[in-house]
Amino acid sequence: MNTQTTISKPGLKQWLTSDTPRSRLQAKCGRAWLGWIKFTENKLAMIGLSIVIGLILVTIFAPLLAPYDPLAADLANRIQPPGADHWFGTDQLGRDILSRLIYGAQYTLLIVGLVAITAAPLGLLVGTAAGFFGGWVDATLMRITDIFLAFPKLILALAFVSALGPGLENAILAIAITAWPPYARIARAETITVRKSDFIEAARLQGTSNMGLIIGHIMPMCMSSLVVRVTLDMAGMILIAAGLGFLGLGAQPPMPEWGAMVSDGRQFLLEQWWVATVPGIAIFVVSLGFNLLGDGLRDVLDPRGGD
Amino acid sequence: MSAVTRKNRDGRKRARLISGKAGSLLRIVFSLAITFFGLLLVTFLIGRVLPIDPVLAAVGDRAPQDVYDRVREEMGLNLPLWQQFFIYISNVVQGDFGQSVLTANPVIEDIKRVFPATLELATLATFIGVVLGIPAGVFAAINKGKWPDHVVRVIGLAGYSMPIFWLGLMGLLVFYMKLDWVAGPGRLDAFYIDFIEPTTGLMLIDTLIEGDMDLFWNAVSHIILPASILAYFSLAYIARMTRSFMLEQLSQEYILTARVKGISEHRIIWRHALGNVMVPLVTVIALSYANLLEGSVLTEIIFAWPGLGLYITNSLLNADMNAVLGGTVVVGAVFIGVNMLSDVLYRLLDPRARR
Amino acid sequence: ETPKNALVMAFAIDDIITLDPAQIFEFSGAEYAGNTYDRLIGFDNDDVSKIHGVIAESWDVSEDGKTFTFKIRDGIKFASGNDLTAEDAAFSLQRVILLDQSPAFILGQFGFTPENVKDKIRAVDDSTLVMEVDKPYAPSFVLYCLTAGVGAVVDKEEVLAHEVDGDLGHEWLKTNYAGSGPFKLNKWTAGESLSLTANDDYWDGAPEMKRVIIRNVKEAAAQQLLLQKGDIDIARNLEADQLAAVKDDTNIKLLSKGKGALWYLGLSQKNEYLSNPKVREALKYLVDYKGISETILAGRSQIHQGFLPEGFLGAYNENPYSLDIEKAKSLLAEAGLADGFSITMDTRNTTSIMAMAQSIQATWAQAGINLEIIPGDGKQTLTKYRARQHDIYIGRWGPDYQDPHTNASTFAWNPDNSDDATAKPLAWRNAWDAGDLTAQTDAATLERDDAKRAAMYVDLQKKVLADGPFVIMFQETEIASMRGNVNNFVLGPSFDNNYYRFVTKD
Amino acid sequence: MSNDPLLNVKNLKVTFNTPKGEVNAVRGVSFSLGRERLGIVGESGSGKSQTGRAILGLTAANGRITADELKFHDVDLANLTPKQWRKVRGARISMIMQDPKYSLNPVMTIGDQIIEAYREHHKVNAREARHRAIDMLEAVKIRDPERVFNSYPHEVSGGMGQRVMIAMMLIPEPELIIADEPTSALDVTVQLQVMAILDDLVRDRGMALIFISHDLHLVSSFCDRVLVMYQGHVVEELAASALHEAKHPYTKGLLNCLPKMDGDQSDLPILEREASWAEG
Amino acid sequence: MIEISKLNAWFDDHHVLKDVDISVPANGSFGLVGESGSGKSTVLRTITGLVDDWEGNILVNNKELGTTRDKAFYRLVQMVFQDPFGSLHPRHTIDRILTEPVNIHGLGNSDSRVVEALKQVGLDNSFRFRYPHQLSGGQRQRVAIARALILEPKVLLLDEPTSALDVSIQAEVLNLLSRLRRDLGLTYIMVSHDLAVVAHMCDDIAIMNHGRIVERATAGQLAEGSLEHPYSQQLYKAAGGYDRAVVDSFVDWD
Ligand SMILES: Nc1ncnc2c1ncn2[C@@H]1O[C@H](COP(=O)(O)OP(=O)(O)OP(=O)(O)O)[C@@H](O)[C@H]1O
Ligand SMILES: Nc1ncnc2c1ncn2[C@@H]1O[C@H](COP(=O)(O)OP(=O)(O)OP(=O)(O)O)[C@@H](O)[C@H]1O
Ligand SMILES: [Mg+2]
Ligand SMILES: [Mg+2]
Repeated sequence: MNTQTTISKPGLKQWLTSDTPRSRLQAKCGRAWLGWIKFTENKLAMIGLSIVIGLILVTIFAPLLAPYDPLAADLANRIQPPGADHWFGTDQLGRDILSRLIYGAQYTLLIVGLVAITAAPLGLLVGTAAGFFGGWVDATLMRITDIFLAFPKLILALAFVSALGPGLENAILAIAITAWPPYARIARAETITVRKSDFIEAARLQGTSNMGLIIGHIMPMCMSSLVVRVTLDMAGMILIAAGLGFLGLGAQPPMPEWGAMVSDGRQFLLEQWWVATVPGIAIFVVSLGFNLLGDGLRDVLDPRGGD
Repeated sequence: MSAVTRKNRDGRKRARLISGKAGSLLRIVFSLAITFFGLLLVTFLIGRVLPIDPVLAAVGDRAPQDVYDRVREEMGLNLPLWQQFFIYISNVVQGDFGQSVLTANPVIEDIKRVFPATLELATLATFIGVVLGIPAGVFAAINKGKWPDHVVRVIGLAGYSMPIFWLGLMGLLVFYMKLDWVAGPGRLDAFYIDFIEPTTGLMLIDTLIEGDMDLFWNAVSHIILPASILAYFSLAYIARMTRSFMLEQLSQEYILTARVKGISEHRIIWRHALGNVMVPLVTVIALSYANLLEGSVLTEIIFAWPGLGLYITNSLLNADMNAVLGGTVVVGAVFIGVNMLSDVLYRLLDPRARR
Repeated sequence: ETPKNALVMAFAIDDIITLDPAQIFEFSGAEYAGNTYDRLIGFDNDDVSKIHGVIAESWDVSEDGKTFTFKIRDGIKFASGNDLTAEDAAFSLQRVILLDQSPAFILGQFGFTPENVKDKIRAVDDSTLVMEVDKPYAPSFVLYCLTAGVGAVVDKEEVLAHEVDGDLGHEWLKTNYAGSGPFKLNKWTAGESLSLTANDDYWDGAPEMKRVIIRNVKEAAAQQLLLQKGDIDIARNLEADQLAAVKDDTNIKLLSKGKGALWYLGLSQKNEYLSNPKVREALKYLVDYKGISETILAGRSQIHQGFLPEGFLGAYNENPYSLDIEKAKSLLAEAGLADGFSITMDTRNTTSIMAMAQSIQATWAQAGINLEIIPGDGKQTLTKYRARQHDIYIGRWGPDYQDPHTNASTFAWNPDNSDDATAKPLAWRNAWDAGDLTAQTDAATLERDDAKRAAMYVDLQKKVLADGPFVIMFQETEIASMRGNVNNFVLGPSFDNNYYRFVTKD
Repeated sequence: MSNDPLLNVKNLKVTFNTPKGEVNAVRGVSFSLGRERLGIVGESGSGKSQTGRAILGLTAANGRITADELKFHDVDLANLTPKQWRKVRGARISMIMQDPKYSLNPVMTIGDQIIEAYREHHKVNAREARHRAIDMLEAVKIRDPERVFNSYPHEVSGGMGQRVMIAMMLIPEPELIIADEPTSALDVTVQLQVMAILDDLVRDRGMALIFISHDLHLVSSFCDRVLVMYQGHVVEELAASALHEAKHPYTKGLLNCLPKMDGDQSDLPILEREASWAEG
Repeated sequence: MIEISKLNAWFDDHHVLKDVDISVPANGSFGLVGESGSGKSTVLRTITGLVDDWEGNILVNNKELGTTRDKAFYRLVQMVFQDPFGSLHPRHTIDRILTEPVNIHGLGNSDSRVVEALKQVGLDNSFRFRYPHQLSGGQRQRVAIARALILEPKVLLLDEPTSALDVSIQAEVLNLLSRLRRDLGLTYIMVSHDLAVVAHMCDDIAIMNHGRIVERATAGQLAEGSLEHPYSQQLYKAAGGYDRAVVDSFVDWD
């Protein structure tokens, strides 16, 4: 029915929405297109996407957008309240908070991006392997997961940062190391529910190898719950990074990392609230964005949902 | 041509025999032992790779070299690694976690002191989180896509994304300083500190044992703010999970059956659906409780709350490895204990899991 | 509101690791010992050159300067009820040497060893204590060392009653009390609180505060709230911005006192750039002393560039360096580094140090020096510093006792600059071969004429200032913020001399 | 069989709003029902279940019901408040679901679930209710009712579960039972046994029954009257005994395409659908 | 083509198959009927190697099967599952589902093979890039059959291939299966609980109860209803529709 209305407009759109794609490429594009259409119907997800795209754009165009040098200290002008010169005020060294916020976007992006591409796949791999093979593989992997899970998280992160030396990259690595066990558990639970299902056995009967089953058949089933969980955790990751910053082991000064900005500003919170609050709100907005995006993505990733 | 014969059938039988009741207990004990051993090993290794000199905590920066060398030897740091580990493990097995350099106390004593503080806070926080989070999640689920859903979600998320030190200080500023609703940092007003002999270490209970209601209310007014702030985090998570479990349950067939019976919507949601939601939810709650029991360093710093998180962190930053190891073992034990508890509850709540 | 007869304080006391005066070497620990144990002698907080007797009524120094005889005051009782005698004093000093804990060297440097200490320090009778040092040191040197925490007198009988395996009661005293001071220990809960009760029989007058409760509050903002709310009487760790906030509060007053601690940059001579004298000089022109002192440290420091803090014998109080970027640039150009260079600085992650470091970072950038700050927790940066693995270390150095030798022996003294040296003063940590200064420092300890001795130290300071690997920036000022009704809280030049005993409340 | 109609349905339509547009699940179904056993057959997706659910007001939230008339006795089912619905559901009209595995609450005992159905509509004390429930379990030929009463759904077999379901739905003594494929999840022989129980109870208590199934053969051997549905329309209505006289090509096609026991391996006749059927 | 003798299988302690003997000639079609849980599926799953704990002899194409199955085996024997909703991966398109076996076995030409396979089961190209949930039950089952056929096997194991389907669609699928057997010379073992379906499709039939084959019959015998075992007779009667009197004569076989 929907397609009928679009047929009148020939060209790319028709090619994309064709009921009988002639090639895999066309089908893929068409599917992406439909996914996109479905995604755009989800207003909240679109808001989330705009926030995330906004973050990316700010990262790219930081030098153009920032009114001041984010590192230029000016002790005479420290802790100015928000005003015409400094929209969000200045910090304890007289640096423009807006500019620091803009330059800091890249670190936020880096933190969530890196953790997402390290912890999630690691957890996914461990969890699916454990769930799939069962037996001693499961026992071993789950014991290791338990050890990491039962370990005080901040201690683990602290220890890693201390061992590797402070700095944002190491903080990120440390966060990833503490973040993967829950993902492994989710993936394992999901794997156990599907591993005996007919479609997995059917695939096995096609001669698919174990690796093939895990990667091609089991992992996609874990994706949606994982995506949701990861996006839900993103705020937490920024905050753990901030917590490490609070303990002095996160971003290196004068890096305008948002979490570090909040933790630096806490000293002035009672009198000069904006120093900590402005970056705090930025973290909130971005994690809101990732969350909404994650919920939207789940709907698209799961082709069963919605129709 | 040889037929497939059932291999090692007796072997399997025997394996199955061990998997009886005693066997499963044995397996649990074994896997616990492995987990603890792993925890100890990892902690121990952390202690070794940490670029912090453990002797410094004991002698300070300005000690002369000979004192430094003597203390280093006393601490056993000149022995080979495996030997240090072995000594440590054999002490732990005998229940001796050694002495903390920082507090001059046996680690066990320290933990007896700091863990109840964390336990009290975490338990209250989880309680608040559960009492508010579940209804919020249910409320969001039955109003899916409408504004109550969004409100719950955004408020929850805000709880999730504001750094705890921000929330903590703001909470103090507003509720302690401006409104005077709650008491300030610490577990009791400072001049009450000596009035109470720790029996359980849980201030709320000790004050009751003492029978002093003033002290009790003082303790309540001290704990309520940090507990609420910690609760905000678990609340956000619990509400969210409740919402999604609830949505899943509400689309199940048995809900339809209940409707057919003419049961009130109220009962359908709170008895039928929630009864099923609780099954996966106990695991979620247990996990968030276990996480709180690790102690939240940042909350503890801001509220001058002498808890486990601060203790372990501080010990780690001073490379006071006995304390860190002891703390880790406790956290690990708590974690495993809470998990087992959640398993028990799970079985209790889900008849399918019994047997 | 706090009770009239109790003093409630918020103070970061989690550095206390022991309560045994023979071991205490931390700031808050020193403050505890200062209020609970008496020493043989003490000095006037406002003029440290005035040394007076405490437990010792009077003392004599022999002609050859090697024998000190103390006359012990009568009628002093320990908290246990035991009488304090010369034997207790002798035991206390011997114990320091025998236990050989961190601060033991303060006495040990006078030639006492575990083998000879029982002969060299002895009670002749109940009221006479004799101490023999190995060289004719400047008497002020010896006496100042006795005013330090190691000079605290412990109750021999009580301590030995708790002796285990010949530890002279050390294990017990770590968490217990055996003194005669104006306050006695009620309870110490590590990382949580320290509570003291008044010694109503104190020989020099009972304190008015019957209880002193110190709660460990690490977060400065929390201290501020507690103070403004009146839940505590004194907040000890407010930082610049909190101080600015409470200044306007009419219920709160501030008390400040110059302390002995110095803020400095240690420049490792193992670094090719920093070993160049021109670079060292340039860096001394590249600190915004005034800006940092007025904003970041606002009120909690004064600019001070000599290695002896103001108030010490022989302190050199001129501050020749100030921020001068052009001058620094030309010096760098002379050093062949007109384009600058890159270097790292290990920095403790406390708010003030971090802010200082960032200010320095910004200033250096103007001269083309790219400074990378490596933040770390205290012990971590310190470990690296002590292992000589840093380029630059931004640190704080507090004197161990009130004699100039304490700082001279670390800033200007380095007998062996090799990696496996046994003595590791700050000069060694920065791999600086102090050359002649080592001998001059040693000589100064033997100069018995105070005026001449002072001149020697001024000379040493000038030399270190000109050529040393230290950019000494500030001398710390301690500020206690207290409720308006609290009077007579005493801050001294060191933490040993912060006294609670005179406090009264309106 | 009395002839005053219990239920009158005229031009019932059920429309779903989906992201892909409207789905007309039921497009104008009319029938009236006395105290009889009415079968509704049709292929999957023909709107059988939705018809049954519409009568009980259980259409999913995205669905809309319209009808010229939807009356149960004189109760207008099209306009009931939630409160009024509760008086009708269970007490007067009830429904037996297809799969006992999913239709019983897994965390409540069977007894509780039955009692709950009873006590919602009868003010009796717990002991009395328990008594009634055990009687009812006996009535559905459960051999050990006490044990089953205290069991959880996963502890009983499929056939047993379906009997429990029947007991639960009949205990408040409704006048009309809608059974939506009540046996298709069961084994052939068990299937017949369960149907026999249902048959007895409905007969004894004088209830009306709507039996939904896709198995024409089974329905005709069990019911009095059969409605044949195709794409939301009733294409034919016939007396069960007159099945072999069916006129509509759809009905005939359905009958023909069943394999026979005669061992004939030749191709089965295939239902050739015609667009005109869907017009009603 | 398939010779099974003395097949026993266990799930833990549960003895699920007891001395099952089956023999199917090439291009033959063998039917297995029985109540739920009698072990029908287990026979098929043991052949395809999805059951670990078994003993006995299984010969396929005159080759004795051991405990593991190699790739070549899967080119020879394929299986169609009962539930068309569960046997297709919900996140894979039909194209991917069909392409995968082609790639695994390196047959090449996946594009044309997929189109060909779809055509064989009567699906046009418009289905190729859909997801399983976008197909009806019958269409899904056709896809499942196409997947089995794409490796050009000689033996097809059919586990209740139509029990989840409408009668009208069942007819289509059954016709399709008959046609494929004729055209491609396939050998079938077909499991069902519906006697009529088996009677229609198979030459030889075995009736299972509690892991044992209780009776064997030819299609002809079945048509006449000349079955001996009381359980078989009960099954036969049940196939005749609802009859109150007949139901009363049933006994439970628990
Ligand atoms: N919530 C819903 N949203 C959209 N469409 C729906 C919804 N529920 C049912 N439908 C559609 O309504 C139509 C009729 O469904 P119904 O369940 O009545 O079929 P049925 O005859 O019972 O089929 P079956 O034999 O498979 O149970 C189907 O096409 C179905 O897809
Ligand atoms: N994975 C398994 N683990 C344990 N028991 C199993 C497993 N699969 C099957 N069984 C048991 O083996 C027996 C035979 O099962 P099987 O699936 O072969 O029966 P079936 O005849 O195919 O039944 P249906 O008609 O219900 O498909 C049953 O009692 C069943 O409970
Ligand atoms: Mg239906
Ligand atoms: Mg089966």
